Parts: sequence; C-alpha cells; structure tokens
Amino acid sequence: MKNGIYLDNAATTRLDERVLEAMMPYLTDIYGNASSLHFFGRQAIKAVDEARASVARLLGAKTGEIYFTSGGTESDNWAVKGAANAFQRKGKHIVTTAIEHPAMLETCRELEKQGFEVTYLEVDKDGLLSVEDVKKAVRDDTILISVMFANNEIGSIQPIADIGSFARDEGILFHTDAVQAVSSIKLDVNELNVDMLSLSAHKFHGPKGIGILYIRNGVRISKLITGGHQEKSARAGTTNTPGIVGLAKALELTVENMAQTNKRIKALRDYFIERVENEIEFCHLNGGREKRLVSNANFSFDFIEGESILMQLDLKGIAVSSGSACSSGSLEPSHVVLAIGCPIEQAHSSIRFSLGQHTTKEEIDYTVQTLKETVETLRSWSPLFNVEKGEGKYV
Amino acid sequence: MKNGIYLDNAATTRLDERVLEAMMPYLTDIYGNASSLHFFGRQAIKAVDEARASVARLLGAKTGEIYFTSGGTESDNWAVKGAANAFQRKGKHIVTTAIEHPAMLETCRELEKQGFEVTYLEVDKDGLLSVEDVKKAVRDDTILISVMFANNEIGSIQPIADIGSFARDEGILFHTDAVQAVSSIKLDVNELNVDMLSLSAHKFHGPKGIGILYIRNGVRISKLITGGHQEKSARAGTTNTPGIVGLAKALELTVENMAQTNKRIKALRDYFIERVENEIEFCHLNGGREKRLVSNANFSFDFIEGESILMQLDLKGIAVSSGSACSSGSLEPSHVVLAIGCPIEQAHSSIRFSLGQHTTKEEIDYTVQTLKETVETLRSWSPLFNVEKGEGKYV
Amino acid sequence: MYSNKVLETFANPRNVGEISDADGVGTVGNAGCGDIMKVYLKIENDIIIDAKFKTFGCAAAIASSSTATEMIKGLSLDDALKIKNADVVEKLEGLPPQKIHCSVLAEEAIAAAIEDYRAKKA
Amino acid sequence: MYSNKVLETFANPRNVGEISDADGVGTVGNAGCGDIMKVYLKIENDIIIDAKFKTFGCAAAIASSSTATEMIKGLSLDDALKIKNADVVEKLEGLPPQKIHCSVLAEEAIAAAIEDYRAKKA
Ligand SMILES: Cc1ncc(COP(=O)(O)O)c(C=O)c1O
Ligand SMILES: Cc1ncc(COP(=O)(O)O)c(C=O)c1O
Repeated sequence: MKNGIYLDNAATTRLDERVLEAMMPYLTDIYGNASSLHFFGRQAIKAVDEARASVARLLGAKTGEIYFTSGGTESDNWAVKGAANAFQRKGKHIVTTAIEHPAMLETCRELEKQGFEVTYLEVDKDGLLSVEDVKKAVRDDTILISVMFANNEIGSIQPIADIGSFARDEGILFHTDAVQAVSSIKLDVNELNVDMLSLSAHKFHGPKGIGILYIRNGVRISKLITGGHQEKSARAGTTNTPGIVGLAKALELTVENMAQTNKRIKALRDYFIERVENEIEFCHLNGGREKRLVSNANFSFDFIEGESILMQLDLKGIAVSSGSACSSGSLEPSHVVLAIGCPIEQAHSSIRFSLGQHTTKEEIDYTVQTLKETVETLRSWSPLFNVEKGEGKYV
Repeated sequence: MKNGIYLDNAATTRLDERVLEAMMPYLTDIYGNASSLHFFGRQAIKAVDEARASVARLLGAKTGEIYFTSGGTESDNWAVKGAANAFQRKGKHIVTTAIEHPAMLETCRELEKQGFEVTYLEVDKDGLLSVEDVKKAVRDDTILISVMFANNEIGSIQPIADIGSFARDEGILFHTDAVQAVSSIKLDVNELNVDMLSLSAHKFHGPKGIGILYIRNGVRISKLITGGHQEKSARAGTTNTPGIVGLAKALELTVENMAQTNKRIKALRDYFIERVENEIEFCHLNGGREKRLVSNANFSFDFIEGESILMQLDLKGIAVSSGSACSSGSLEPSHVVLAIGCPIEQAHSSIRFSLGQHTTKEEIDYTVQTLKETVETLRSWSPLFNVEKGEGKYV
Repeated sequence: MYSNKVLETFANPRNVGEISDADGVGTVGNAGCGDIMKVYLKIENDIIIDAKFKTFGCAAAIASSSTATEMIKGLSLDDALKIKNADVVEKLEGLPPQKIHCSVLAEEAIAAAIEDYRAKKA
Repeated sequence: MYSNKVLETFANPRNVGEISDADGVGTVGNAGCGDIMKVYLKIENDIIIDAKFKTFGCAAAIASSSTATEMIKGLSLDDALKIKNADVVEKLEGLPPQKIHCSVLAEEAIAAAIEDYRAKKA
C-alpha cells in the first residue's frame, strides 16, 4: 500500500489524466484572453463556448444558463447573497437546512447580521429533510429556499425535485448545492425544478479553482464579483480557460461512466460497512442506509476521538476525514453529525470514509484490518474504555 | 511569423514553462485538499505555505498578510467592498481615479447604488494623478483611497508611495491595484505605504484564475466569500494548490529577471514608438513618455477605427488590443483614453501594443511594416481621409 | 465572435471607393459613435448599376458595407429598399449582438443615398 | 500542521497505561469537549518515580500527555509543578494554535494528580 489509500474523495479528488490532457493546450500554446478579439482570444473563447455548451447539455440546461465561478463556495455565496440582495424588497426570509456546507451556513449567518432572517430546518436521524417541514417554514416574505442535494459528511440525499416543485408553485426561488451530488447522481435542472445549482470541478476529478453556478433564464440575482464583461457581465474576471475546459471534460467523463462507477463503488462501500459493523464493537453508522451517496460511509467509534483515529490511519497510509475537511481548522464536532441526533461525545468520534473510482477491494480489506487495530489501540489508551472488561463508559 | 506575434501581454501572458513544471506535481500526484490533516493534505499545505512565504518575501510583506483569491478582479472587489462594508459607520466616501480598471470602477458604481459616495479623480494628459488632487478630495468621511499602480491601457504609473504616505498620515485606508505594475516594477508594500494590494498571476506568466490580495496586519475588512476556514477564515473555498504554486513560481521568476527583462523590453518598445511616430502620419501616442510601463505603447491612428486596425493586424498574425480586453464586449471608446483628453473620435482609433519577454526585434520590425500598410489601407477605405491629398478631416 | 464570413469579407471587401459622378450619395453615423458609412450609387432607369462605399468603423461595419452594396447592385430602387439589415446579417452568417447596429447603418446608408437621388431628381 | 515530533510521539507514545496503586490521580477535560486526560503518579519522598496516562483526545492531546509525563518522571513535586504547557509545546517542537489547549490540559492533569496526592496525604 505504498502510495497511500485515498478514502477522502469527498474532500477533493485526483485530477483525471484525460482531464489534464484536455487542459494542456490551454496551459501552453492557447493562452489568449478569451475576451480578446484576435486569433489567440478566438481560440480561447471557442474552447470556452464549447465547454459551456457541453456542460449545459449534461445538466439539461441552456448554454446561457451556465456561469463559471472559482468554485462551489463562490457559487453558493453568489446564489444566496445575489438572491438576498436582489429580492430584499420582496422579503428578508430564507429557508435552508441545519446541515448545509459552511459555504452556505456562514453565508446565511452573514446575511442574518444584515437583517435577513434564516430558518435552518432540522433533519431526521438519517440526515433527511421532510418536504412538509419546508412547506411549513415558508412565509409570505420568504425569498429563497436553498437545500443541499447531498451532504458532504454523511452523504444523505434530499428530495430536491419535490422541494423544487413546491417552490415553483409558491413562486419562491430555489437553489441547491449539488457539489457532492454530481459525481454519482445524474443532474437535470428541469427534472429537479431548481432555479440555481452550484458545482465544483475538483469534486469530480476536475481541476481546483473552478465551479459553476447554473442560473435559470429569467432569474435575475445581483452580482457578487463586478468588473469586466465576462460571463455576460454577470461574473467579472479574466476567463479561466484551462479550468473551464477541465471542468467540462471532467463532467463529461463523470456522466459517461456514472452507472458503472456507481455500481463498483456502492458494492465496495456496502462491503466496507458490513465488515466494519461486524468486526468492530461499539461503532455506529452516522446517517441512513438508503438515500445516501454510494461513496460515503461515516462511523462513530465510541470512547476514542476522531482526529486521533484519522492520524493513526494516516500513519498507516490511509487518508480519511474527521468532520468536513473545510472545518478542520475548527475544534467543534461536526454540526452535521450533531444534527442527526448523535450525542456530542460520539460526534467527536466520527470518521468519514469517502470512496472513489480508484478504490479497490484490496484497499478496503487493508483499511478494515488497519481500522480494527487502530480502534483497539486507541481504546487501550482511552480513560473511557476498560480493555479487560471489553466495555466503556462516557464519564 | 507563422505562430503569430503576441503584442497583447497586458491582456494575459503565456504560462511560463517553468511555472507549469512547478505546478505539475499538484496537477497529478499531490492532489490532496490543503485543509486535510492526512499525508495528501499535508503535502498540499506545505506547498501552499512555502508559496505564501515566498510571495510575502518578494513583496516585503509578512506571510500572514498574503491572501489568495481567484484573480485581480476578486481582489479588487474584496478590497473595496470589504473596506466599504467594514467602515461604513465611520463614513461612506471613497476616493479613486477615473482611469481604474472596470474591476474597480464597476465595483465603485455598485457601492454608489448602496449609498456610498465615490470621487473619481481626473488625470492629466499623461494619465497621471496629482497627489495634491488626492489631498483635496479627502474628506472627514473618507474611508478608502484606491489608486491603480499602473494603467492597463496607457501604462501610466501613479505616485503610489506618496499617496500612501499621505493616506497613512490621515489614517485613511489605502489600496492599490498593482495588477499591471508587478511584471516590471519591484513592489515593496512597506516602501509603497499601502494597506492593500491586488495582483493577478496570469499577467506575469502565471496561471489564470489565481490572484492575491495583500492585507496589512491589523487592517480588518469584511469578507467577500464566506464559508470554510481557508486563508485564516478570510477567504473560503478549497485551496487552489496548483494555482498558488504557479503564482509563487511566476512571481519569483518575474522578480529575478526583472532588471534584464525591463531593459530588453524598454529598448524594443522605444524603438517601436520611434519608428511608428516617424513612419506613420497622423498618429498620436496616448499617455506620457515618462512614468510609463516599459511594455506599453498606445497609439491613436486618425481617421480609422481601432477595432478594424486590430482585425486587420490579426489577419496578418499580429495580436493587439483596442481599449481594454475586459471591455471588448462594449462599444464605448476607452474611458482611459478619453480621460487623458483625447477627443472621442481619436479615442475610437486607439490601439494598445503590449510587449512581453518573448517579443523580438524581428517581430517589432514586421509589426511596424504591417501596421503601416494596414493604416494606409484602412485610410483608403475611410470617408474621413483623402488619399490623393494625403490628408483627412473629421466631418 | 465574428463568423468566418465576416472575417473573409472584412479581409477583402468589395466596392470600396467613391463614384465621382454618383447619382445618389448617403452618409450615416458619426465619428463620435465610431462609425461613418458613406454610400455612392450610380443609377440608370431606377436600377442601381453601381454601388461603392467608404466606411470608418469596425470590421462588422466594413463587412456590412461590402455585403450590402454587393446585394443592391442590379436591383431596382424599390427592391433595394426592401433589403433589410437582417438580410445583410444573414449573408454575413451572423453578427454578434453588439454589432447588429452595423448592419442597420448599411441599410440606412443605402436608403439615404436613394433618397438623395430621388430628392435631386424631384 | 503537526510537527514531525508530534507525529512521532503520537505514533509511539510513552507511559500509556494506568498505575493500579497510584499515589495521585488527576483527571481533566470532558468527553463533550473532545478531550479527557487522566494522569497517574507514583510518588516516593516527594519525587515522581513513575507517571502514566490515559487520554481520550486528538493526536496533540496524546502527544502532550506522553511528553508531559516523560518530563516529570524523576522530578520533585515542586519541580514538576514548574513544568508549564509552554515547555511541553517546546519539547513537541510546536503545536498549531488551536491545539495549544492540549498542552494546557497536560499541565493541568499533572497539577490535579499532585493535588490529589497532597490532599490524600494531608
Ligand atoms: C456540499 C459542498 N458545498 C460546497 C463546497 C465548497 O466547494 P469549494 O471548496 O470547491 O469551493 C463543498 C466542498 O468543499 C461541499 O462539499
Ligand atoms: C489593472 C487591472 N486590474 C484588474 C484586472 C483584473 O484581473 P483579472 O482579470 O485577472 O481578474 C486587470 C486585468 O484584467 C487589470 O489590468
């Protein structure tokens, strides 16, 4: 296992070689500014136009509805702040969930400081939102509903199309953060009834620093980044041609191979969950078993702390995550694991395993074996666990 | 001249091969999320930390003062909106110039809609701002002065250090957009007395989609993009490791070779200006001859229109720009060329030639010859020029 | 942004020049807006037997001038007036949205030249 | 983010375990905060002749426990109380800012164990 076993594909993925290959011309000879009228610029804008058309087709969108951004975080910020700013005269209430990514949660908190009101809907023990709760939360002054498609920590998948159809009937703008969903769920903006949708390329074997905000024709939100005329004057900044070409290629490959990849990954993930549950005592799967991303397994291992599990696995060449990578600067236990009703002590013990297209059965077997040993070792170091009795207790 | 002559380095530059080489490991094997605690993440954050330290050293800044963004436009937006938002209780007046890049001008216009007042200072015929005018413009409620270091269209270089020292005495925040300056002017944030400074990598042979905002320690502006804990929680979004590594490498190479490159480019540019002025009638250099970027030459050719010159040169393999590439979606003549007092008719005739480190004398000679022929042809097509008499008139 | 047809037409425009004994001349646009188009017509029996132009303007303006003058040669004045900017755009295989006005200028310049001819004759 | 020294110490911590006939035991932290540190001391003539720990917590907490217990072995109680969290951090060749509190816990756990011993003796 010399190169390391990468089970952190929800944090970021390896750039696909074919994506890099598609980008290479734009990292070398075709370096023109896509806004330039001359040959160098025309070569660039041609590639960007083709990429945009391809992305649109793969999402069931129109070409003019795809806007390129610097990533999922910018897309989420733009969608929410842009809607809040544009529609504040109509109302100042936003509905979202308690388990959104920080890109959404922190942005909502900013808006709260500015006088907006945000309802953070609770989820059930499987991490699922009920459409009924959305309906109850909506008020006359609700201007936006934003619900993440799939959760980055426990992989729970929300009923986006249903929420979308309700939002449409009510005439309320509906955004979904589909950053985690895109690698294993076929997205169609019309079937989903979404007005806006965020994506980030590095989550599906594309490059870092490039993302998408889909904005349905007719929806007019305020700009986040102002300046030149790029992206139909909606998002300024010199066009990141290699990034855009890479994103489009990565999306093509993802959609093309999705059925097959999902089948492989799901089989491995189910095998992993089964073995862990059978072979390791005092562990809990966080989140439900249905309506869950095929790549995700999230466990709490009682009586030991998550980061120390992560670091012990790392010493043995296995890369996983405790809580979301984005909040790893923080000491708080995962807000998502808490939101599904996991007690705080167990929330401190959670580990996310996120499989990818390169994951092998051999790697999973090695991981289970290593995990067993690691959990045993750490429990023998823990004041909460009695090795002789083989039992533990939170004091 | 088979590969085309690229005289549009102010729009964007070719990625340096050595920069791409430095990026390659991060586009392949070292793909981890820099926020992840495991080995893949540690490799990434190590590279990012080193890049940040190197950039800081090259700008005379402290490591913690360098924030990575998605480019110059985002940096400008963040600086101005962030300052406006953070200090609006103190005052709502901003001082800038009439010749800023759209990334600044459009952002100021957005702020005006929100109740801020912006003074757009005029420049003289050389495109230069007077420090006296800045002093006169400042009021009790002025919270920010933002002056671009070097202009992207005519290359005029402002007295940043002097404005900065005034701003410091007055206790007013001072930002400079140094996107165009960095490739030929050695920047030192302390000598310049700036509190904030914007850069964009693709203007100095780095990758597209990555930039910097320098923020002096102690200066607290609001965030533009909220979410995870990246960049000390000041700018959220998964770290663009390859971009950051590329930016740092490009800055190193730029600073290392600056003296030599400047000498070469300036000699070529001066030779170009001399030949054009001697060999083409009815043309005007826009902007002054001193305090001008060594790479920039901007001419108006009377009686013919800029874009048609650009397109004719393009047909002959020469890439130039009319107005700024960013505003090429627009029909307006350059606001910069107008601001230096050029009549509107002549402003429509302006062409920017921006040389780069790869420009050769042979290319310049071919360009002068081609330009002469092009101007002659277009004048023979123009209703404003009488070929027989060899003179023209704006009707 | 430009179609190949526009680029080709701009590279080798037809009908550039003046007609010294033109029967009708029309000028539209102004230098401040960045476009001036001047169309010269030679007319016999209400048929346009020659058309030339001089244009100060962008590639689209020059290509539109070339195509429009080419299209009206041999037409009766009434038929020439039926040529609309959309026809010019079609012949050019499209123009970018912000350049459509160039084709409008061509339509207007021709109309102005015909009006000039009719005014002189009247 | 962790120094190599922290990683090494965490990989092979010293003094993990309990002392069944400990003279002083100190526990600090709680599971809700994600760290519990329990220190066991064997004391003879006011000298710490053995120290062990059990810790629920992150790599920094475990490394701090290991290093701190290692540092106090052989010291008098008064000298052991002079070992501050900064000394632990130094031995570990640095801790990330948000992990400094782990070294504080180690200092406190030792102090608590000594206090326990003194209280029992008094
Ligand atoms: C659900 C979700 N939303 C948004 C983001 C933010 O995307 P990025 O970090 O690419 O800006 C992420 C990943 O970090 C995510 O998992
Ligand atoms: C002076 C100046 N400021 C800001 C920018 C914006 O930088 P970017 O397009 O990389 O966002 C540019 C270039 O486009 C520029 O020339």
